Amino acid sequence: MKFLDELAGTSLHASNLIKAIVLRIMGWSLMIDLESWVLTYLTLLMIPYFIAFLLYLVRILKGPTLSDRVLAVDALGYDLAAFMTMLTILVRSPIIIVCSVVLILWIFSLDIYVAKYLEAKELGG
Amino acid sequence: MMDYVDLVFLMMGITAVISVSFTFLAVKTKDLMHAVIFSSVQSIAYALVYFLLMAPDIVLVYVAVSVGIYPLILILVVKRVGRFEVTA
Amino acid sequence: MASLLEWTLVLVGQALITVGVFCDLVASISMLRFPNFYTRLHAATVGSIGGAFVPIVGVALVAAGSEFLGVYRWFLSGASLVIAFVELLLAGAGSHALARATHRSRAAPVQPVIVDQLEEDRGKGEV
Amino acid sequence: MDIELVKFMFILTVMSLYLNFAITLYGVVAKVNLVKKLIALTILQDTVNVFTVLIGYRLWRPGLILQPPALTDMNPTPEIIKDFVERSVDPLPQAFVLTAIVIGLAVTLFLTTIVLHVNYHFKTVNVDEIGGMKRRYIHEEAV
Amino acid sequence: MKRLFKSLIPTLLSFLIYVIYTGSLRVYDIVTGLVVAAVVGALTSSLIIEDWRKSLDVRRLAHLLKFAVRYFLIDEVRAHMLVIKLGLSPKLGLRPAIVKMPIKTRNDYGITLVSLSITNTPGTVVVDLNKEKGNIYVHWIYATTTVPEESYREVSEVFDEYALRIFE
Amino acid sequence: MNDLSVGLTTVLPTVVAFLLPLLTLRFKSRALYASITTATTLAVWLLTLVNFMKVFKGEVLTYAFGGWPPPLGIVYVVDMLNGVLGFLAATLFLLASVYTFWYFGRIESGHEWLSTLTLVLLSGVLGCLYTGDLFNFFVMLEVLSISSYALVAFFRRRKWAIEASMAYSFIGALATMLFFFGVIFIYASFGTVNMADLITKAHAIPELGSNPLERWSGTCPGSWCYGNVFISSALAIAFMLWALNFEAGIFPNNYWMPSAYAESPTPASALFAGIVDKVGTYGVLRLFITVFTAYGSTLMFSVGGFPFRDFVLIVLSTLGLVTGYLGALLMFPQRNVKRLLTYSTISHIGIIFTAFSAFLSHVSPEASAEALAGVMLHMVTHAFGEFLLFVGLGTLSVVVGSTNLARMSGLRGRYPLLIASIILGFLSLLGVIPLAGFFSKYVIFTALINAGLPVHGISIVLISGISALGYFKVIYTLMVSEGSGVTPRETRLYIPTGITVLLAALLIILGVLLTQSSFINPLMEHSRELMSVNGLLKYVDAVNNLSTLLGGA
Amino acid sequence: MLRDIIFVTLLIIIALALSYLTYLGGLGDLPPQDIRLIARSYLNLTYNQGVNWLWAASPEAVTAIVWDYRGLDTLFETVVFYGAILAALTVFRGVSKLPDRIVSVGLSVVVKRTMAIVTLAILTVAASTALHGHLTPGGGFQGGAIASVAPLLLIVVFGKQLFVEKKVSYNKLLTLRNASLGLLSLSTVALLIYGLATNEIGYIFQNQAKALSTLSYPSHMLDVPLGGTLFFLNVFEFLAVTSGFTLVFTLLLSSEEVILKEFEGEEYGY
Repeated sequence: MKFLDELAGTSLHASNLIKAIVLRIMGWSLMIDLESWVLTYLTLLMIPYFIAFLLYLVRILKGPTLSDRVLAVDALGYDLAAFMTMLTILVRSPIIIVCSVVLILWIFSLDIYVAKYLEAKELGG
Repeated sequence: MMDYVDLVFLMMGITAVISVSFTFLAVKTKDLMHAVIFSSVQSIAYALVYFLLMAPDIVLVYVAVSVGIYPLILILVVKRVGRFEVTA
Repeated sequence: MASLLEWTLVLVGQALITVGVFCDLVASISMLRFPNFYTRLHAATVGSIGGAFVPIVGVALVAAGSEFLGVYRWFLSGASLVIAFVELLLAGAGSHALARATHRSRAAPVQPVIVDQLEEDRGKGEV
Repeated sequence: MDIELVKFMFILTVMSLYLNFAITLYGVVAKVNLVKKLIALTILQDTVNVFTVLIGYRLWRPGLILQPPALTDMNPTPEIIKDFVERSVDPLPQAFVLTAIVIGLAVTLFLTTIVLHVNYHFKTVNVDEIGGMKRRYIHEEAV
Repeated sequence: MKRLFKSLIPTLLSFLIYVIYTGSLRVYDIVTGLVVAAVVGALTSSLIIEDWRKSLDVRRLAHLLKFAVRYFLIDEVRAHMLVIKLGLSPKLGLRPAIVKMPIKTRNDYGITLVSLSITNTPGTVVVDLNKEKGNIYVHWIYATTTVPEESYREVSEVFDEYALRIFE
Repeated sequence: MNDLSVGLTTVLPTVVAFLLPLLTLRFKSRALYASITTATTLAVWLLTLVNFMKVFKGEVLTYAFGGWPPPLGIVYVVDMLNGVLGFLAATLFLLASVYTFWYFGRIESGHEWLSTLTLVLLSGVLGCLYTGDLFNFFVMLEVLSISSYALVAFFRRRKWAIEASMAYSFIGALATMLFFFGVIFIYASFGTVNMADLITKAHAIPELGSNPLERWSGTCPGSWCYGNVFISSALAIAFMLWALNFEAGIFPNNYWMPSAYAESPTPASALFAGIVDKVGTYGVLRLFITVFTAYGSTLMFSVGGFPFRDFVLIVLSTLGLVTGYLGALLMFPQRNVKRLLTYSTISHIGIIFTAFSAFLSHVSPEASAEALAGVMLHMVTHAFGEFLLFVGLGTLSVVVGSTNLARMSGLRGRYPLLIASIILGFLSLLGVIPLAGFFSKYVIFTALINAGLPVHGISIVLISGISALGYFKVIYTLMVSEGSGVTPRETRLYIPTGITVLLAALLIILGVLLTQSSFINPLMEHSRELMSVNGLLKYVDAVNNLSTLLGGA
Repeated sequence: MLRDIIFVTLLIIIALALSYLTYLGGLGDLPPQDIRLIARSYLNLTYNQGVNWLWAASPEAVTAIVWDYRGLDTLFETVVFYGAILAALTVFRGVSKLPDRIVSVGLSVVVKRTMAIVTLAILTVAASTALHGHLTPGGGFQGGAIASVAPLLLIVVFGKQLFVEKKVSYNKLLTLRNASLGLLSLSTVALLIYGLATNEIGYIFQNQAKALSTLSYPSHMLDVPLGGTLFFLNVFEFLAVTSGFTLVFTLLLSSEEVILKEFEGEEYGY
């Protein structure tokens, strides 16, 4: 409300308006702590992510074929890598991001191995 | 309000329980290819536990070894040995 | 104190992460609901692009804007971008390889399907 | 933070690892298929390793953010080092596990070659069948 | 000389990845990055580059960038909406089909770009392809048509045109 | 203080093993590989000789790697127990690599791999013996195991060799993993893996008092260190003993030994029987006489009024008895000489484990010391005897083209020296009077009688008596039986004969020396010290001094 | 079946016993309230310039422990890995010399092209992991394990023929692996040899100057801490692990036909 009052007080010139809005947003940003905002938001987002993992696990358990399982492991792995990047911010240790790099690089290999197993006579062929 | 410390421990516990079920399946399944897949899911669960335990050095090796190399050598063996476990 | 630019980065990043979480949930639900392997491939694509690529880019933005993470936040941000790039290439290639191998070895039923022109062409010896 | 929940979850983790240990020990000892034994052995190694790292963990306290055992400051003052020591997890089990994982990998690589060779020679990987053949062979040798 | 030109793009790409991944610009990082990039570029150049003249063409790069922007903002969003709608609708109204599509590009990288673009958009996955005849077989979750030419226009024409511009 | 001769023993063969395959790309000469191996083992032998001389004078040698004060870094500690065994190991490896000069001509391929694997095995064995750090012991045990698995599978076209390696390696991998599990319990509860540090934390002896190691790893008051030390030491000892018993080949875990030893190449099987199975025995000895002693260690907590350590020792010695009888009984029906020799090894390891019953807490220190002396002596004499027999009979197997005993008859006229030394070796293992084998068994026997354990003492005599049947079968075949019509492929066996004759002479000389009190008394003195609190203090003090020295201001 | 039941009951007893003993306090508090004192010592010393006769000059404590404080463990861990590859070479000897007449088809062209680009990314990331091992999590083995994904996947995706075409031969790989292992062991004993030559005190595995020894590797390079030997050991380990993996997997993935041919006949020797 106070914000609108301020706006009404000034002449409605475009540059003034923008200036006022920018100043106002900067004022908000001074009021809310960015750290707690980011962390709270991410903490809340962890839960649906974990539910999604459990659903993927159900698909892995149900199968029925090899390809279904590999596909579910694959999707699980990619999402876990994304999850890990978020967790990295959450625990405030940026250097543990390297874990999700390797996860991304290696999860794909399972696809390739199984594809080769199904398709070719020899794994090295 | 849930603290994220609780969340970390909660995830650790749930992941460990999940890993038990996948270990059981990996040991029990007759189809060896499916056992390989189950064991690699179990490895991913352990990788998450390592991550939550703040051991990035280990995750780097562990993921490479047990998600990347173990499936290759196991699939290689299964390819040559035959896919189904035959019980005498 | 956080500047306007940082707030913008964080908010955009969080929006992307939210989209990612939504895509991820949808992907996991579709993964359960879809009838066979080939249709589940599409759910997996939603999971790996919408559910992983988008939030990783979001994390890169959030990290770039979060000063409280220290000097190494640029490492986080940069590594996230590399992950996103690699993931974009690998997810597609992996799905394609798996689909091709499954179709060739008939490891999973193709039904339900309206038409399977690949099977027809393979019968004619064209593939 | 809820200390009861945290303790329960941690002990649940330890118990799950013991259960994994028992299941895989069963797999290594009692399963007749060599590939199954191999899978169980790799999981056993991993279980022991996770257990090791778990030993080096510490309880989070309010206001204390844990960090991996890597200093992020290149010119640390004594205060920074003190803070680092208060916040970091135990690096020694991690170093042990790093060694143990590589050793486990090496052993598994060797076991793979051996299983492949067993398959070339005996055309089976069932230890019961191989044991039967061996008993016959030893009997022939001794007579 | 030819090898140098050939390994130029891989080296640059490698250096870029190294710097982004390291996330800092200390002298140590730049020096090691240059060494690593030179070695990796030399090692992988014969795998990656087929024709170095094409690889050093800036216009192709511009097309690639244009394509990337369009792809993420339009194609991906549209495809995601479709599949999310399908996945969440109470009655699964799927019309799955494996449809043949003739594409114009014959170049390896062109085919790769088209296939990856199709696969990475939810709703369509390339199941198999015939490089000589230029046919790709796409599993389409909601097939509006099964005629090859029409489905080509629906699914892959955009990607194919960009692929022609970038790689041919 | 910081003896380089201790530190170099394991690093030197490792460096050579890294570089040897590079040479194989250029030079295809077998003699070159054999000479490099021999030169390396000779250097290591000289180093261990120096160590042995020093520890015999009563010193405890230490080497801190990287110059780190002990609980932070890894330290090698050599006292009399591992000094003797290290010297023994280097001697046997030297002889084995000399033997390869002859042996390399008799195998088709893989000479370079045999040389390299032998060097890796050497560093594994010496590392296990010399290390003063439990986790390092695990790593070295793996080095030893993996090279042993490879050596067993060396003849890869023979299916029983592959089968033997399979049986060995699967359970071996499990065993070493359990050893690691045990080490983790130690670390979890005591907060250290350094043996000297562990000794001070696990004992409540006032003389140990405060020491410089605690500056780094803290003190342990009472029963609670970082966990309950009684429970964790019991758990750890259970897991670690299983692994060590597997390596030594004690009863429930001895099924892999006959095939593995019989199928591996002759120099490798000689080394296995000579020193590799002693490593497990050494580990058990180290755990029970240095780390968890009877002098108020954490393992002495009582279970139903009975110390837990005694309980474990009784189990071990009972298993040893069973192993001894089993090996002796199964020896007789064997026709394969290598298999027969392996059963002989099993029965002798059983005898050594039987002697562990003399380390019970209520036995007089005098008898315990005597038993320890007997065990050390028996390890040496058995290693020499078994090595001799494996080399001699293995050579004969190569010559006649079979390991079947019946094929080896009628060779006495052709290789008289070789056959004579083989028979001397058998007599020594049996325990015939002028030879060294008799005295070692006699010392163990008297120690067990003095300790008030007549059943165990008499069992040793009985085991020897039963195994005599098997030994005399071989002696009869070699000496008395007429030829089976096999024409041997070779006439001159200079190198194998030289080695066997040298070892036979050593057995006689050692036997003569053991009758001299001037030789036996220092030995008894050393073992008395090892068994006493003094020995413990000496071991800890050596490490403590090193820590003070290197810890700086 | 009876065997199974016996084992299952035995193992349930083991698990219960372990759990009970843990409950009694065999592992201490769960979760532990604090880290052990020796870990505090390590964390305190690893990059503490105030105690420069006991520092490892590396801010990364795990790498410092792995390659400096307990470097001997890691050297012999490398030996175990070397031994495993040696064992594989021993039992596969002869296979590497036979020409592999495998017909390479590989996977589809899309995967091949993608793999070619990803190989570059993988190698770069791996090299960065190894070269920053003393600053951020990572190190020689980690880098090597990441890098070895490239040759493995290349073999699986393109077929073994690729390595023959690119002239990546057995001998070259063996030379690279053993040369880097040789350099690795050389850098561990370099200060000892220097010390012996100049009549000063030097230790095996010495990195920085110690209480009794003034010899030292450089602790900084350019503008970052170097960790003395840690950098060199990481680089050599990286090369050795990558080439070792490539070596053993080219052998393991040889075609069955060739291997079976090598196994014809009985072997003479005792």
